[in-house]
Amino acid sequence: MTDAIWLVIALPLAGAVFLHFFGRRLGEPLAGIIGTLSVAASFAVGFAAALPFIVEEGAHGETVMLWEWMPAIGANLEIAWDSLAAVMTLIITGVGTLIHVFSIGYMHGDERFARFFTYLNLFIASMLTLVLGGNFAMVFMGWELVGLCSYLLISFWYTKPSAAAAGKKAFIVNRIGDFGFMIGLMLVFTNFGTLAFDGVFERVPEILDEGTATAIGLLFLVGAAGKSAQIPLYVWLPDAMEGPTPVSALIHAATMVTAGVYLVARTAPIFEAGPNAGLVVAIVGALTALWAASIAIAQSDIKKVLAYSTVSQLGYMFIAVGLGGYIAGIFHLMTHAFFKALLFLGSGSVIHGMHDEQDMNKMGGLLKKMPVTGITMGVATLAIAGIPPLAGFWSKDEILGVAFEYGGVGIVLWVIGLVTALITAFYMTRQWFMVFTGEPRWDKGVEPHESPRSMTVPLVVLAVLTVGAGFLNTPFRLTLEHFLEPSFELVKVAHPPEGWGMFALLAAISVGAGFAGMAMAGFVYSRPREIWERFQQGFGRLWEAWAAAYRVDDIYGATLVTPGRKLSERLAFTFDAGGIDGLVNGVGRAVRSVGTRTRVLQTGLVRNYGVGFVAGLLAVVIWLVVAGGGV
Amino acid sequence: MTFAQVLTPPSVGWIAIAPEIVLGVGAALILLFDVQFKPKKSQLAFATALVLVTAFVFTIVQYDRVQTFNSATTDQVTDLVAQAFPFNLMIVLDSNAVFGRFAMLLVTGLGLAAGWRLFERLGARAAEGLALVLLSAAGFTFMASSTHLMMIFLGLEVGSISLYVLAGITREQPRSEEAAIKYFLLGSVASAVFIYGVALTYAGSGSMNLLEIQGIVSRTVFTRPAVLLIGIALMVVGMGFKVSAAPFHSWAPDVYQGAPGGIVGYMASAAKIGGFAALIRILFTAFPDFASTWGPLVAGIAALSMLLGSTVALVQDDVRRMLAYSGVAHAGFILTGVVAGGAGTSEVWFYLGVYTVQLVGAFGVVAAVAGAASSGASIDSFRGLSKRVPFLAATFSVLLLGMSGLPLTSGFVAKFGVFTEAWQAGYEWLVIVAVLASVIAFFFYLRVIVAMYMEEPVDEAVAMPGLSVRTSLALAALITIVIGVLPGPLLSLAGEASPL
Amino acid sequence: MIEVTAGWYLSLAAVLFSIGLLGILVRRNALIMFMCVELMLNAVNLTFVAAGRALGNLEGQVAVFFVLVVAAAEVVVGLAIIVAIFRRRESASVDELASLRG
Amino acid sequence: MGDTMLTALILVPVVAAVIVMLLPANRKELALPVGFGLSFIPLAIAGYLFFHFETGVAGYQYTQKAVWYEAWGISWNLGVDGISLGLVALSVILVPIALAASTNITDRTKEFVVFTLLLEAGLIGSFLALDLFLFFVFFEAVLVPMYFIIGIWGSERRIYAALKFFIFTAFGSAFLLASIVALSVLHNQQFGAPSFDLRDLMSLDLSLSQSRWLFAGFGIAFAIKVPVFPLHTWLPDAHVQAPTAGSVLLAGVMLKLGTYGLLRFNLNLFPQAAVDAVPIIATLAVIGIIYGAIVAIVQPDLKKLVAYSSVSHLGFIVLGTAALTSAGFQGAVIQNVNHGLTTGALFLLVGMIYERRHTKQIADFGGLAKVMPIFAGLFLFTAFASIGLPGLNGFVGEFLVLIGSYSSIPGFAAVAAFGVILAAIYLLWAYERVFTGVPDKPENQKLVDLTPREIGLMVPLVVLMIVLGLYPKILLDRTAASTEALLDRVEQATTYEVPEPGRLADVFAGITEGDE
Repeated sequence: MTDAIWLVIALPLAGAVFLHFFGRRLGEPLAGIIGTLSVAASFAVGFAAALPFIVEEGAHGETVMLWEWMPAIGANLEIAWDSLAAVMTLIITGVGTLIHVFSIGYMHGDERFARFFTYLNLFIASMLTLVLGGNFAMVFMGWELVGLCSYLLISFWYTKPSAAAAGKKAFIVNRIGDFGFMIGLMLVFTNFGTLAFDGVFERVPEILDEGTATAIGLLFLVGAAGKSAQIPLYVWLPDAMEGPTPVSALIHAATMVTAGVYLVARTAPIFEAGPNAGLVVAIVGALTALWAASIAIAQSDIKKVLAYSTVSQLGYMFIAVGLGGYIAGIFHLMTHAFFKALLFLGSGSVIHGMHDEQDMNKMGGLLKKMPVTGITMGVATLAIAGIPPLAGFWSKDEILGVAFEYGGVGIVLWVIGLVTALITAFYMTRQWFMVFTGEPRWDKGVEPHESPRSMTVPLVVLAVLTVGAGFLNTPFRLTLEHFLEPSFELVKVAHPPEGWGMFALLAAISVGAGFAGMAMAGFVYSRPREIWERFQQGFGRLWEAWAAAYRVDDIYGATLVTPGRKLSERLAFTFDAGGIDGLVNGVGRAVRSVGTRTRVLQTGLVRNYGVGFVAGLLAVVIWLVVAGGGV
Repeated sequence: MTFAQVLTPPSVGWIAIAPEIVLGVGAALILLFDVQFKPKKSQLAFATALVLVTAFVFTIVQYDRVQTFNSATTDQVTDLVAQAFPFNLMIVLDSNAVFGRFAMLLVTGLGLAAGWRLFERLGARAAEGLALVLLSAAGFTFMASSTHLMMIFLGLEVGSISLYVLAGITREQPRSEEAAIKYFLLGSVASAVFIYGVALTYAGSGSMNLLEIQGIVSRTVFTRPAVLLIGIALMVVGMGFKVSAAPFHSWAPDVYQGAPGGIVGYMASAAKIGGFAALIRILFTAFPDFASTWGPLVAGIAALSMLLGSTVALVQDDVRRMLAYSGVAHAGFILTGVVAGGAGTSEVWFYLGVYTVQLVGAFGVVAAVAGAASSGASIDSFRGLSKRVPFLAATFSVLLLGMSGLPLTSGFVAKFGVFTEAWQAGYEWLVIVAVLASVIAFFFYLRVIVAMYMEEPVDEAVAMPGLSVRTSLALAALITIVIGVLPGPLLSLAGEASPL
Repeated sequence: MIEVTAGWYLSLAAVLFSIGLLGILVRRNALIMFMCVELMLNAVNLTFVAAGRALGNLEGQVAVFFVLVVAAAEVVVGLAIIVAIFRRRESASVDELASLRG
Repeated sequence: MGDTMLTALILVPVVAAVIVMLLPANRKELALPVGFGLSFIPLAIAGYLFFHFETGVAGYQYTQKAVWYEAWGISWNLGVDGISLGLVALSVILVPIALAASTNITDRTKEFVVFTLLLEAGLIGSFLALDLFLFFVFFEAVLVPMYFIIGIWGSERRIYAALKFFIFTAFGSAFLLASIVALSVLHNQQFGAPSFDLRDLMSLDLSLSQSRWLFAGFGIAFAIKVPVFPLHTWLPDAHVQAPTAGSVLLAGVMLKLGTYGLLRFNLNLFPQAAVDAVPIIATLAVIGIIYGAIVAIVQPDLKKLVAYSSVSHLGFIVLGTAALTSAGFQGAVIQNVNHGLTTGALFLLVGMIYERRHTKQIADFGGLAKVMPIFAGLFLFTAFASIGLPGLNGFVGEFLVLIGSYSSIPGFAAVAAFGVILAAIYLLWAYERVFTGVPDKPENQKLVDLTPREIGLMVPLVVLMIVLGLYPKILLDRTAASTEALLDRVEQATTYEVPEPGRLADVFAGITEGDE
């Protein structure tokens, strides 16, 4: 089956190409169905190919060469198929399939319906390229291609200037990250002489000294921070919500944004050689987690809340992989993919039902109108709040455990994690109550209604996963752990502290934090509006700061964008056009002026000519006589 | 000795000067013919052509002779010398002379054909004009084949005086008159300077025969060669004037602009050929031992000519004036080859050949556009020529690009040749100056092309010129390109043209 | 008394020549300028004969004849042109002939 | 057959030009189709060359040498190797497209076609010439047709632009000429006969100062052609004023004369000087990359924007040349082709919109994606190819250059990589302003989308962008041997040693296994 692994990428790609040329003619819903099927098929193939890893513990991966790309740098189109890749593949194609299905309903009536699925399929293919790539160059290819897809999908409704701008912003900010990533790759190449994984990872210990390893790790972090929206490059993600909600769910929650986490996990050996880099990763993650969570508190746009919560959850994953808890990180990546996708799709369903209303202040009391959405989102909320036995609890707890076990700085990170957990529980609960309970605050003419099957079914499925996925890797039975181990045999994977007592203690604390947050939010937001509005005013300036996301965008604008524009204008219009080109034309003018000056000598008067003639004559005579030693 | 013996003419190598004889006699006959029969213009043209062709045939015969000389074995040499240097070593029959004649006759033919409209306009004086052209041609080729300073002087004067007259031959044109008087006054001064130089050289070296001088110079060690050096200097100045090298160029723009359009091309070319022929004969044949002395001087003149010519040409609004200044620049380029000494002879001759052809052709176009009898040719009258008379625009472009030394034209090969020689001779700086000057030169050549192709036409109508003009222009352009693509034959022809 | 060597003649010739050249520069009348040219040519002749005498060969003396002839030819043409101009302008001043310049 | 093929490749366009010239004057509408049709012959020949080209062979292939003028040692001396092959292919591909894109040229169509074909001949000739004299002839001769193309069929300030283009380049060629003369003289002094054969001249023994001066002489000529900062200011003017076909060929092929010259002549003839000059070249290259990109950002004119982007992209090629590593060279060579395709396509697209709106000002557009979806799609695609999106051609070249140069000159490579961000900024911002939003301007609302002909023009380019992006092997296999040989040359002639990963044993391994 592994030989046919290329199908995993080929199928969605084929779907994309096919839909690109014939999608319009197929129209609704056929285009959507084809798109969905291609992804589903890819999932099937992936699953079949993953079986070996499942049946026999510790089965090793292998690399399948497709064709030569840039042999000079050991970068060919090849697929590295191991358990890690398998997990990622299944997450991507699995969640992807559900979101495709959801989109059939959600994008109903959009004039570019088929085009939407083209892009979605293209994205799946690109994302798979990223996670299946057998060398850095191919990973980078997927890395960039998902960026492209995200650009295309964010600005899918390009007639909306804000959407177009958001897409551009996302791509450019990502590029800034890629800049770091690229230099990291250069370092890898200069040290290893190749970019192929199997040429690099085994030889890390013998080749890389700690300094270089740290450097590479930090450069990769820059790239990861770009894709996974970490400080300071997270600013694009909230804007990315301009895209259709399924996009937010698939790309900006479940899959693409986790690429950074995947990268760190994939390049674990390098981070192991340069542990400080890992630590920085973890710290960045922790700060991001707290920072984004605090912003999420005060958002009133239903999707913005989820966006910042995504940023914050990615922070968690960074803590994990940074501290060496790769499996914990991947585990949270997976669970998060489920419940965050669920939340986004839910919000999509709400927005859909509310006629594209996104402001939570204009919602409320929707539970009766859209029960399925309400309940499933409730489940997801509990999960992200870390309430056992839901998936979120297990994965988040494992991460916190890893942090705690790390000790030293780890403890600090653990505390931050806890606080974040509390805040998370708070704002998610707040959101749920604001949306689904209390008295309706809808605009006139808004007729909320439950979404069609195609949308609710995925919700339910995801809800089930949200409930169940956690049991894939409980301290009682570490299925995922064993499944992934072969992919990490080169490194020492960090784990939560041993022993049930320790586990129980930590779990109790985190769950406590979770409940506390939920209780607070529930206490405030289950009551009439003016109450919680007064509560919010209680925070004063702080709340405003949160609501305004700390004005980071304005700061960037003032410190980077505007000066950059200025510089560019200076160079273009003053220096280039005026300075350099002026100089060039100046030379031309100079030559001309010499001509005009000289021509004055040509007076037209014979005797002046005579003078010139005689002068020249004397000069010649003197020169010759002197030069010839005549006197 | 008996009376009969006295009457028998001396046995000298008439063949060595046969073309000149033909030209001279031809000129006289044409005048006679004109007075006697009042022939039609076409008949005059035919007669002239006949003269030129005859001269050309004799030149070919000479070429054949020269081949035998060059391929002569040592034991034959002694009796061949008499043929090679007839008239008691005053005339030489060598490849230089032959090449010079070829070039001159070609230029004359092209020039007359291109400017034929002028002779139609001249009415009764047409024959005079033609005779003068033939005479001057004879004079200048005579310069090219003399090894005796006095002979060179004679040739120079025969040529120059005819040109003075030609410059003013259209009496009704005041500017043509001005050109004539300026040319005459300055020209005669230059001649005087030249002949004074001859006199001093004679005084300094004791001979006027270049070969003897060379012998003397190489034998004697001059303690104070001032007289001789001044002599050389004055001769260089005189020739520098003829070839319009700076700073002795001031007459050229006025004359080229004022003289009748139909003939100015010929005037310019002929003077250059004669001047350079004499110059390299004097410098290379008589004074190779002073090369280190006159080399830098010539280089200086060359550099000055190239820079001054190009820069001033840049700001001209009259195409003929522009061509005159570009002529100054070209004199500089050719002198770049002269500094290389004997080695550069062939390159210099090659350059002379291709450049004079381009020059004649270019002035032919100017004449066709701005009038063959008129003076001056404002650049505006060339606006949009490509739309009005594409043929003229095309040929002119080819010729101009040829002069600018663009590859695939003869001009490039010529420039390349002289540059290589100069570099070889160690005048790198001169070559740098030269290439930069030729960049400046692109400016004004392109300016004309811009006017012809890229600007809107002016409404003054330009007639499609007659057949003779068309052929000669086409021929000039064709030569420019063919020699540019296949320089081999002409290069090797010029290659033989190294002086003895 | 001093013996008059060829050097004296050459020097004299040089002086004459220079005077002629100077004349060209300072005079405006075409005729006079032309006469200056003649003067220069005569200086040349003097040089020739002196040199020829000193060198003891005839070339120099012969040369003089050629120069004379050429000078005569120049006179013919020169006068013709000058006369033509005089006819039109009622003056032989070359300063009025400056329409061609630049 | 083999040895006359290159000659044919050069002469066929000339003959074609003559044929077009001889077309009856009253049937000017014939000129374009005939010229277009004839331009497929060189394409076919080059295609044959390309696919029968022996991979893994370092030397020149299909060589032909005929004495031109013995005494000067000049000869009609042609040959193609991995470094020139791609460029030849590029030229023959772009010319038919450029012609087909010129249906809007109604004034003096015949002359236009003739000039274009002559230009093609000149370009191919300069890529194939192994005799410096011959090279210079072509190098200089291409100026004339391009000069006329810009000057006659250009827009408002065409004359200024044409003159500037010509004089600027001629200025550079002046030094090139002097240097070539010097080389032949040196050869004459050292071997008793002048020669312009590149391979002969490589055996000259030059003093360091000599080789430095000559390097500078060659360098300035090529630097102007590339163009390298600060000698670039002719480029924007030329591009903005030139007609579409002119811009396509100018950016697509002509600029490559510079980068090609650096690789072929400067490195081969003056290795030591080249090695010493690396810091200078690399600095200028990096400045070009960053500077060009920054200046491109705020250009109000689409064509000018693309022109400056060329300055930036060609900087990468120069950087790859200065890298003196396998990857760097390969990147430079392949980027030559890639840039030709992408930038050519961009100029075509700009030309198409210009034909419709008669403006190139970004401010005059907006929301075009709504009215011209296909156009928008193609533009975006090309833009991403030019930004260097992996999977498309632009990436392969730039990535190889960056990777390759990092191992020898890391600092420069790191800075250069920054240009990748800027590229995204200027192109995507331009795209945003031109295509997104709602088409509010009335004249934009009634724009018609691309015609089948116009789409047809783009298809080959788009296909090539994808193919070269995913399967650059077809090109890399053919270049690898030559670039390696060039590297050998530099290493043997100098004290320079290629840093460890910069020199790859498995390059040839890769090829040979590719041949099976």
